[in-house]
Amino acid sequence: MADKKFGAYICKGCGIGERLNANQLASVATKEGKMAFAKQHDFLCNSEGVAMIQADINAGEVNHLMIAGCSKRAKMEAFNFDNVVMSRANLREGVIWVRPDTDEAKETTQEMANDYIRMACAEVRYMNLPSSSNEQNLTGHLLVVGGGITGLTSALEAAKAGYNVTLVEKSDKLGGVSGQLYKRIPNRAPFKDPQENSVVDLIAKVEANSKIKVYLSSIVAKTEGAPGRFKVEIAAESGPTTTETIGAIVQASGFKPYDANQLPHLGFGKSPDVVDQLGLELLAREANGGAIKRPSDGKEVKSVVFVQCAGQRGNKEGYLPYCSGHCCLTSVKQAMYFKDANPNIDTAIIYTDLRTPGAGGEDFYRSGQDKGVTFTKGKVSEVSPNGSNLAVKFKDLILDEEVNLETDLVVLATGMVPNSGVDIEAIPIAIEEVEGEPKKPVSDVIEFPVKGSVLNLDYRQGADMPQLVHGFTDSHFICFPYETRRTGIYAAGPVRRPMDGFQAMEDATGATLKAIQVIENSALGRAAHPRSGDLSYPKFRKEGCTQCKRCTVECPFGAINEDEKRYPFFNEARCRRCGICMGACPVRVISFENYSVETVGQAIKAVDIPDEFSEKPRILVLACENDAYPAIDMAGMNHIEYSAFVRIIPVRCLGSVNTIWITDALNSGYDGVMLMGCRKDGDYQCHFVKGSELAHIRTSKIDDTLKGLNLETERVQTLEVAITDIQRIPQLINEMAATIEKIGMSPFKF
Amino acid sequence: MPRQYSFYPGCSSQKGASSSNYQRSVETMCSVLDIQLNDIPDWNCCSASIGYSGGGELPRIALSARNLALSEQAHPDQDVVATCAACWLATREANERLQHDAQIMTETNQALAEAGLSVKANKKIRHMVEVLVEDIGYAEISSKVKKPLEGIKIAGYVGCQTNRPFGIAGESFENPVYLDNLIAALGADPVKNYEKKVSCCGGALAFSEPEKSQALIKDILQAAVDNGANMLVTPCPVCQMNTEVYQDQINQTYGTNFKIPVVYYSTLMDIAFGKSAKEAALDGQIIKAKQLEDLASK
Amino acid sequence: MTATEKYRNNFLQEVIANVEEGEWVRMCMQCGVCSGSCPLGPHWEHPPQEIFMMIRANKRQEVLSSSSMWYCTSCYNCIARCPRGLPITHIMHGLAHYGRKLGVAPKELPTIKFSMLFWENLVQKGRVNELKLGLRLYFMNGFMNGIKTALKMQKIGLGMFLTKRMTPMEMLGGHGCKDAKGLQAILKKAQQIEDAKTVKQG
Amino acid sequence: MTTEIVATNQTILVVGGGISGMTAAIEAAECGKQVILLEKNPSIGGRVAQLYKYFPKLCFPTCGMEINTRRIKMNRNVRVVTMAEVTKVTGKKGDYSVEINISPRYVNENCTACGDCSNAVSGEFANEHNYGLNKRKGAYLPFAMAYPQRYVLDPAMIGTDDAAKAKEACKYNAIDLEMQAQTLQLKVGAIIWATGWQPYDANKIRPYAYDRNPNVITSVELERMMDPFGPTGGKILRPSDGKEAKDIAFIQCAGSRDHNYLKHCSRICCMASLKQTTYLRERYGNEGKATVYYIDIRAIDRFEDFYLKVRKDDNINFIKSKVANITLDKETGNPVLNGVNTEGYHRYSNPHELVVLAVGMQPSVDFANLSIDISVNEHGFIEADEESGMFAAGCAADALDVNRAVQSATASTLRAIQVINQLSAAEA
Repeated sequence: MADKKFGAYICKGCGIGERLNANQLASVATKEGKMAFAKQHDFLCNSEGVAMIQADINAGEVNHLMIAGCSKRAKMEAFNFDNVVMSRANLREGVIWVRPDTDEAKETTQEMANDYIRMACAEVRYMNLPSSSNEQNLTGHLLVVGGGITGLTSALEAAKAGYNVTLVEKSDKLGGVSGQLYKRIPNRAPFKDPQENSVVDLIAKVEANSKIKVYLSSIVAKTEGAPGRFKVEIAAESGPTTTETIGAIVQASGFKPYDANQLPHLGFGKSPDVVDQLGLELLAREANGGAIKRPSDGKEVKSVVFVQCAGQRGNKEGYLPYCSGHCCLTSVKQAMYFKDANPNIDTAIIYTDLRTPGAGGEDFYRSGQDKGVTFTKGKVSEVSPNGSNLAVKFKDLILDEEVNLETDLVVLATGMVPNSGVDIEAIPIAIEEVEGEPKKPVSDVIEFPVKGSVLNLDYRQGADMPQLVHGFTDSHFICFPYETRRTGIYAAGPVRRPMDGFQAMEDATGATLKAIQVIENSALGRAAHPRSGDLSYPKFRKEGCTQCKRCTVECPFGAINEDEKRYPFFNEARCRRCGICMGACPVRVISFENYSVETVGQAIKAVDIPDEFSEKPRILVLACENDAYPAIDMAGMNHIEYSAFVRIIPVRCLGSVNTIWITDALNSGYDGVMLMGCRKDGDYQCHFVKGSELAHIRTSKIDDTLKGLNLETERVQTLEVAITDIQRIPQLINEMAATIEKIGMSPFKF
Repeated sequence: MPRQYSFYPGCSSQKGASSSNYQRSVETMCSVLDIQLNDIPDWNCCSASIGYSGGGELPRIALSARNLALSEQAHPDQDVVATCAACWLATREANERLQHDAQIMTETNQALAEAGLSVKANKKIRHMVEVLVEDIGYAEISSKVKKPLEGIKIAGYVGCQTNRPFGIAGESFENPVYLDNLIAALGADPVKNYEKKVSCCGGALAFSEPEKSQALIKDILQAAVDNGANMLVTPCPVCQMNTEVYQDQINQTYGTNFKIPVVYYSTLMDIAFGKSAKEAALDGQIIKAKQLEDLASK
Repeated sequence: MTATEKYRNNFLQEVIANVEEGEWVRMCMQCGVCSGSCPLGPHWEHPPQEIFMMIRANKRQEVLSSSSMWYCTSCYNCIARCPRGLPITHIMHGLAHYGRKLGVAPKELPTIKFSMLFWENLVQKGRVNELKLGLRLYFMNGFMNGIKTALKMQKIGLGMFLTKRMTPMEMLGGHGCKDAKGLQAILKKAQQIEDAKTVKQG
Repeated sequence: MTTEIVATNQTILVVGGGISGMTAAIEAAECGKQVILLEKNPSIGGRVAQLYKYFPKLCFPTCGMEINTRRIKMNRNVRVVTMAEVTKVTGKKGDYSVEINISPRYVNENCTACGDCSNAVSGEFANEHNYGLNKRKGAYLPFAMAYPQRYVLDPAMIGTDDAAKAKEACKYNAIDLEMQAQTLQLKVGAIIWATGWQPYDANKIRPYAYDRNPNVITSVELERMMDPFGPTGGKILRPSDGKEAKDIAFIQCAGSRDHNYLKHCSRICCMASLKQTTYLRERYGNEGKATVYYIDIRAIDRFEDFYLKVRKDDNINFIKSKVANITLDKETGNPVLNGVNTEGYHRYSNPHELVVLAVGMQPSVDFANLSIDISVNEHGFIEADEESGMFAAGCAADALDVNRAVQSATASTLRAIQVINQLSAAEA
């Protein structure tokens, strides 16, 4: 880009003009902030004001803008200019709306505003327009791992949208578990009867589709690269391996049924007439609408008992702690297999909570009752062979009595166990160098394919996606179900969360959209969620790097590998632009063009620090821009006052905070520093998963630094706040101000 | 031209029977409102909701079907109207089963054929209150008021069977307000949100399970008294009888001292319409409705 | 009941075939709103929702011989509130009738006696004769009890006489349909048709 | 002033600006597609903007809302049109003509959200954002996070002195009292219906006396009460006497699974109530007491973890029972719940300080009564249709929790994109 041309625009609207001395602000911008000019405007965000700025840009007057007015969260659409960099000084929500309109307050309020001008000017001076990494290239080609109902759906939906698909299935045929079902739970009104199993058509459609290439009896032996340029090795059981270039990956590796042999007290293994739900599907397929016969002696089943939650929803040893979600509906469906063939067959479903949610679920339950299926709230304690029959011992919770009943067949509604591959958190890959030997990159150390791995990622942080709970590779975010921690790789179906076939199809369709989206965006160098569209990415100075590996280890998204010389290798399209690597780097060689150690560091230094005796302390707040900063903004909108001594800087994530900023701040005379990030525990709310947690760990070490400087440890606080802490944050700020008043001003003022 | 209805009086309304006073007050009311009730010739008992021990589904439906058949013969174009809640309910239930169940319709007609009858079940079965609310309307009723029942606080006791399962159109099962509206239309002061408005008095079980039923009746009376009611008004003979005649026994059992009149809406209307105590059948009150007698004699 | 009979649908099938509105029993989801809504509920040994469960558990004897259904006051609260739309009042009447018909219903229950009296009384003349019904009711538990009840009811009886809401004339003939014969024929036929439909058990 | 909207058969129309609609719109836009997002209210956000916390994480909906609004603000492919409703749709897959009505906001894009108009007026109106639990000014920003960040004038205020005062107070000529309702015709290629849900009208559930007993409230009302900026400043206060309620009953299936009201199961209510039981501990520590009256606890899949956690809390009791009715204890004003615990037949008559009805989910739009050719099941939810270019997202498709609604929205986005891509492929 041509040489930097700085210009300041100061809005006087919304009371800024009345409450502050705009001329003073302007002169601060030009004299101290080194802006070439500072234009004042009564109403900068209206079409005329915006047109003025655009005209300056077009005329080549300015390409680095400092806009002073409302918060950077306000009027984003208006102040949205191409090919320039911009910083914004928050004088409305950040100054006049949080300060009383009184004469005594006037001076400190003006000082506050002046500082924000200084900070914004400093920031923009050190910002650059993100330049392309030239790494991107478009590969409109999806890899789908798994040929069950989820994978088949994903492949078809992607093809329908015009993308090529490679589908890899480890077994010798498509269809997965769903393919083994006799019929399916209905997904259309009136939700009364089991529905024909459509997986067959699905398979036919996939096989007929010219955009879809299927590999059977094959696995993904190695995956390297990044969205838009994955190199995937597909190894066939028979030996040959193929390598394909892939844009994005949908992991539809499905589940395996819970091993019912762990339930001897429920008779499994003791009698062939105790089957699990999949076992019953087999019997139903054999009967094919006729009388279902029991395995032991081929006798037509006249009575059947379904035991819900078998080996599930319990903390017993070997039980699955979760509910598999589909089993109630599946048992209703299976009871119908019997009732539809012969209404006189006795079918009892023993449940504790009948879980048939939604419109279709409840209709199907009602239809089951209508067909004469008996539903009993009870707890089964034992199933045992009794002569040619089975004895079921259970407590009927409604009639409040222990019951022993005999039946021909027992079906155990057991749960789903996800095929998530290796648990990378459980077995961290050991790559510590052996004495004397030369350092090796990960890929040389690890043997691919890794035993039990689904994706065989050649990633610094392990071969598969991180798991969340109970072995599922789910997203932790309620509002962002597809946010995996491996950009461009999306889990779908029961590997993500227990679900039935139709939910899996819906899920596959959603995951496929995200895969397509990442392909389109990585091709333009645009970041994926949550900083969607961000064009900046980490630039690093190799010379300074000490190969400490902090960045490669701490990146929550496994974006950074190590090259053959053990230097970090940044994969742009895997990067989420959170800046956690920048915060991690002890030698500060990692930065973004528009967000760097300098942009923030200089803004901190730009603040005017009054001398020790002024009784005007300065408190620096580094606030997460996703939660803490919006909360502070809303405090402004609600006109909640807080100390005039505070100076707030939004950061991409608390994890991007480099401790140098804190030590610099203290050295340059700040009296206190507050770091505000998101909740960090198991229910973390950090949008970058580990950022807040890492920041807490890093700053926990700051105490020594403080002691070294002879400063009280209270001067630096690391806090968890939420976006709803609109009242709490001002309190925290004021408490900090009070603390400073108590322990006195910092001696480091020059 | 008076409004004409085919009328099903029911056993308890007969001369010398437990709600004969209801019958008399209704006749007076109808004369004022220009309603003509044409008795179903040779009507029979509907078995109320207690005959079920002896009578199964079909015989019980047949009972009401006979009345319907006779009504269709005598007054083919007229809706059937009943004043007794049980009569109305049993007849309407039978009517709807006949309409919605072809098999029951055929079987019932087979049975009726024994007496040379047949039923179509093609008319509405209505309670007198429906006639008042839907055909006459509160406005016309209040326009007929000569002696507003000022200063009398009345608890509208709707009870069960005029309210569930059918009820009066537009009313809710839990808090129907038509009696309150009627009371207001007559210039009296209805008890708002009377808690026991739709509670059960025990119905026919007042005979067979007196203690259990009287416990329910006690609560109904107590709630009315607590709300400062001077009297109860009801649209149902069983409710009326149960809440009126057992007050002495309840007082003995529970040490209470209830002596609160329970009148029919029709009696109330007659007095408001300026009719005499006799025409309003006030002489039928076991617990005298003093305020109404005074008003009548003014 | 043997283990092989438990939770079999035999009794449910019987109820569906022979009991008024019996086919609805299978639709109950055990929410208990009926049991909670019943005015005489506290006197029910088994509330409706439990009776439905017992039917599905094949507890024929316990259900048909239960006194519970006989405490139904026909208030229709259960019907009004049942989320599954079960005509519970009618099912209770139906079960009561069926149990009585099979002779397994508890003998000494006042409501059964009263209900039978009522029916016989109406069948006789086509209309209910309140006085006879009343008196027979008082004496249904034997003469001495009858006197007691009669005395207890004396005051009420008096009140009714005085207000002409009960008349001694009823003792001699009293009300009735002209065509009682025809009515009886109708009822006889209806009974035949119903009996013919009843599926024999055991 | 009339709204100019550019749309072609390459455009995707998303109807409804709740979490599902926002997701569908932004996901499509971030795939490079042109999107128009319609919202009938003055700001987007929908029901989730009225929630205090999400289950099972107990995190705050505004957190995700902030990210999504930022994505929308920065993405030029999305055009947000508020106070707009679809009145007619004709045409076919790939070629729809849509008629939309836009109600006047009386505030134009000059608005800086400075709040001067609001300060100038005095008249107050029921606050719909708080389900009418309190009042708001006639010139207002629906809530702090509202987007567009632009004030609104209540139509009932037009023609009053307040309206004049508001106009007077605005320095930026943002208030236009002459603004008229307008009808627009749009051409679009695909339509995503994300019209969402509304809480079932608790007045209709007569046995629970919501219409008669002030201390019977709904689950959505409790969410508003918990908001520190809500109608009770974050306190759980009894409407009857303003006392803090510490013993609270939760009634499940209030309007759901019931042929008298909604036949379907609304899915979310069990988890919503389990979530709300934790509010008591949050506010009162050990003094809070919750009782959940349920038929089946439907905490499916991973939600089971949350259920087990709640079950462990001794202050939270579970009773398997559909409550028969609610009466009033006149002395204390306590609602009294009457019914039978069907696990072994135990009668109860339990007084509680406050009752929360877990009200059901009803589709917001009655498609049966719109002139739109779309197949709807008996519960009012949209049925999938291979042939159509119209797709349901979120609670327009079924009763769904937020997570599933977003999944559904993301899936419907791909379906819409397929229509557009097939079209451009054919045209190319």
